[in-house]
Amino acid sequence: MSVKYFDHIATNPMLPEVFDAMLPYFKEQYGNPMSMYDLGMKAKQAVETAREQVAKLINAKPSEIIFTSSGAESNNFALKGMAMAHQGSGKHLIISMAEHHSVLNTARSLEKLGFVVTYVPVDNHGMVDPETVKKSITKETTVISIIHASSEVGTIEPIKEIAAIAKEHKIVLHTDAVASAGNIPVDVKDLEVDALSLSAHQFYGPKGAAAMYLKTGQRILPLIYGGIQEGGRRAGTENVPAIVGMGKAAELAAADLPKRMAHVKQLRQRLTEGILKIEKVHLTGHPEIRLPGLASFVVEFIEGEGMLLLLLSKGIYAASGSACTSKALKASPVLVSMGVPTSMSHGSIVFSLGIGNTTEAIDSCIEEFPQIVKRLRDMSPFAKEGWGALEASGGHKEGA
Amino acid sequence: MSVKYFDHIATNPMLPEVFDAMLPYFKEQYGNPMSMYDLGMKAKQAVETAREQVAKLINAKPSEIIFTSSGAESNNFALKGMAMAHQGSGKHLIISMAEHHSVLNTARSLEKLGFVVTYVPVDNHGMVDPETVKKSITKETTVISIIHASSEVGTIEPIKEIAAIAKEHKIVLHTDAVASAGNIPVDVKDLEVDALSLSAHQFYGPKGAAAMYLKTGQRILPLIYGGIQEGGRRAGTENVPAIVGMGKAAELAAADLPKRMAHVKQLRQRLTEGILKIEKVHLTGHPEIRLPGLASFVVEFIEGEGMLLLLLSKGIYAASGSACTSKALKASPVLVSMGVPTSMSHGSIVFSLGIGNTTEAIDSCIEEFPQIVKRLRDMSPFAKEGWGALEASGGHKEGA
Amino acid sequence: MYSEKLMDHFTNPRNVGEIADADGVGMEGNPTCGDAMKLFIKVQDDVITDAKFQTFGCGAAIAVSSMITEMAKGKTLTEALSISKEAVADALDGLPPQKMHCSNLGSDALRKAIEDYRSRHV
Amino acid sequence: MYSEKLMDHFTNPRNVGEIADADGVGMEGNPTCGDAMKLFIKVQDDVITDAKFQTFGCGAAIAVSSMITEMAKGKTLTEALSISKEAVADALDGLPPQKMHCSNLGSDALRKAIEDYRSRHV
Ligand SMILES: Cc1ncc(COP(=O)(O)O)c(C=O)c1O
Ligand SMILES: Cc1ncc(COP(=O)(O)O)c(C=O)c1O
Repeated sequence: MSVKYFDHIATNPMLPEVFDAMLPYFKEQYGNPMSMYDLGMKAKQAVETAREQVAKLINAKPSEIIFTSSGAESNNFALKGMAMAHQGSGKHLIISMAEHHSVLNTARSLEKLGFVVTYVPVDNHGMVDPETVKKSITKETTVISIIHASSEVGTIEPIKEIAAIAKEHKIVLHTDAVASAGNIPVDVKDLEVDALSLSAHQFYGPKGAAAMYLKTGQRILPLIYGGIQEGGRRAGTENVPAIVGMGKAAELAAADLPKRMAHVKQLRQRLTEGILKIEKVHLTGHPEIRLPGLASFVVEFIEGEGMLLLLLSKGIYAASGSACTSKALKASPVLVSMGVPTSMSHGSIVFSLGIGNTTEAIDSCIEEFPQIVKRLRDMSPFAKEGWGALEASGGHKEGA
Repeated sequence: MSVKYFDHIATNPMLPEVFDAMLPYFKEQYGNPMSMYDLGMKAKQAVETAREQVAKLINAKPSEIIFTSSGAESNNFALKGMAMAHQGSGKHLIISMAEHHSVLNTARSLEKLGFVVTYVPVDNHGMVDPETVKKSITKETTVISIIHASSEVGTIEPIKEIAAIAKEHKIVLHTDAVASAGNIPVDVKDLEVDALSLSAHQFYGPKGAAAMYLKTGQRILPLIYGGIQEGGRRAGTENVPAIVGMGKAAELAAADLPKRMAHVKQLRQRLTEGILKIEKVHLTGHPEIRLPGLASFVVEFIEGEGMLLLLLSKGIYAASGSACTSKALKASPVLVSMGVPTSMSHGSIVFSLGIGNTTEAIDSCIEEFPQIVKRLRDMSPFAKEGWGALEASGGHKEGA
Repeated sequence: MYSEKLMDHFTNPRNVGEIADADGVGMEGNPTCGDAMKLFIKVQDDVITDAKFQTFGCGAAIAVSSMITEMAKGKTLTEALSISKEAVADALDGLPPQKMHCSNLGSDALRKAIEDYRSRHV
Repeated sequence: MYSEKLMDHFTNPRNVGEIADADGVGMEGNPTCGDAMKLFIKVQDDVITDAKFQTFGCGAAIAVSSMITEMAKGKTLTEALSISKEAVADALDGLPPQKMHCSNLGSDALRKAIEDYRSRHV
């Protein structure tokens, strides 16, 4: 059974070129970039080359790139580091209901430190309304953090419009571009953001390497204090091979972006069409303004994990935002904010496509999926009579 | 010219077995450990195996190991996370003057958040006196963090004694064992610490993987918020290959520890004897209670960087705690606390030996080093007349 | 994550469906929580002669449903009432910690079906 | 980190030593800061005919010392006074940013040596 990996949003297989680029830094070039001798300098140069490659991917200056260990770290660093740096001017932050846990939970942790956070809702396409952001601004607002593209529903947020508002109010803007950078064009000059997170394993680079773009002149407090690595902004011995791999992956992504996008977009459209033929299945997220490779749905009357398990039995790897599969056992905040009823949100299914996927793989998914849905619906108490079938727990219908 | 790498405290070359263990997780096993399917589960299992291996190295339970990205991150996480978790009971912390930057600067950042920090001095062997720690305790003290072994002067601190004091006062104790774990026996049960940091690249493991031991039941706030990785205590997609490599390195270290220690100790003693034959060269740190592979000195009348550069020209890699080489351009706090005059501290030179070093390499260092010292002293204005030669800047001696 | 036995009960669930003329029906959970189970029983001489289920929920919830109906069949009502959630989990060779609540679903739905039967046959 | 030229001046420093009968001696820096330089000059008809140095300091400090003595030789005192720290750094094909202060050391020591000469020859 051939593997159909449609979970690129969880992580990506690394490209062979990326691994090859990393290889020397595991073995001969093991130096610490902080050491002044040749071994250290070669490691340092490799890190600096990677910095240039990553900068180029997002149209930043190399000095504006700070390497971290994960997208989650970049998000924590950006939101907390800027909130703390600006706390003299105010303690109000704005984020959206479409944020990744690593932004959402950082915001919550800041609430415990006395910050006030406004969580702006999204519309039924998962889109943040810049006007709502604008209305949420108070004299105390210092930082806005809005996701660039949702990893759950694919919607690309109007960052540029939000940036204009932020600028007007002299508020710094961070965007979590972990799901987008390397997969669609991300240009920090065009977006006019002050900070941006990206993660290598989302664009065929290694795990353990990520970055934060911080615009020249922007103030931030470190998340990890210590030595003077990354210009004193992020301590810890650099993970040289992973950073080198991230650089290479960025270079390859920059070169191949249009081709990659066209490939996954055409597959996604094919898959979406196929899947929407099933009754009571709804696309989630914006129909057009979305990540090209991400097809996300809710399937009524059944639950996501069951779908995933049966898909797996056919060699198909997907994801779900359902509470059961989230391991945190909580309904996805973005689906809730979009107005998807909680009951329906449990039927979330997300296929995230990658450059290695083929039309055949998509077609086999289109063939298998309706049968899987049928099988689970045949077991569901709701499929025949709808969601009303079992209204109040404990009650039962007459005539049984 | 053969390379004589005596800077194992900066970083270690990875063992081939470690790299081999990592290899599959770069390629076929690219899954995200959070994913429920086989690919994810294999990654998860690999992470859990590594957790057991690391736990075993320090006699902890696997559930007490939290993976991080660097020793610096572990130190920040431990000190800040525990200080914040306990701030309801008090805001006084105790650290020593022998701490690594990643503890020292985290403590300083906590001062800005309203914490009060006592920096206990060390004696002229770089040793913390448990009595001084005891005397520094106030009703407000919640966390003590003392380095296990200094990476600059090699001294192994009396953590067990300090732990007894901490326990008596119901204060949590963290120790930075980055320089020691994997190189000498580190047993958390024996040390009776509540938290401990260790880093893979210090024991022939990969960069980008480190860990924090946190005793069952100990409270901590995350440094990186987000998903539920590491039991919700450290978010971010796991760097699976690096974690696997850390596990393997821990396993190998645990098995080989006595052999490795004997090897480097004998080399260190040979080197120390050779080097102390030079006039006006002093051993720094404790003569006996020290890291077996670390030989550290101050050489009077000359500066560390010059020594490093000339050593390099002979293929010898070493380090210095001199201000000039620190890149932060500050005198080493531990040398200052030990009572080494600042002028002399600039002559710091540190040789940290590893399992790949040979007697021949040591002998060639013993042969070259005196000539290097002589060459630099011949240039120094102090060598002939001593430190007094140029007392006040701008003044000059009569009779010139 | 799941045992082979559990996967077997998920992939080939026993006793799926409705019993049109059930003697007792129990419902537990609700779609908002992500788990809902409807359990039907036929009872003769105080013994459960048939049991069927309809379940909305994760793999564990479906496997638990399958297992509890299997366990209930042939048991007296009193015996059936004493089937603990641990027993169901054990019968599936264990449940992951975060799925333990699913085993409640089964025993609670069964209890409600029995209560429903009894309330109709007092 | 260092240019080849700088490394050459560090490894083969020119004009190391004392001038026993120097006409001017300038000292700059101090051992506590990690850099200290002693610069000796011989002067004839307002021209520096010889220059030597003794330096305690990093590679950059030693190379700067070597370079400034080379640059000073043959210059009139006025010309020598106008040797800027940038000129010294440039002559070494640049200095890393964190080492730029080392170039001060050279020009300051030279200035002091010239002042010393002048104070003795007023
Ligand atoms: C004692 C000590 N603590 C902390 C660290 C920082 O660890 P890492 O290099 O993994 O960031 C080091 C680094 O060598 C160290 O020696
Ligand atoms: C939108 C978004 N933000 C942040 C993250 C976290 O990044 P990482 O997995 O590198 O920790 C992810 C992970 O997939 C993501 O999709």
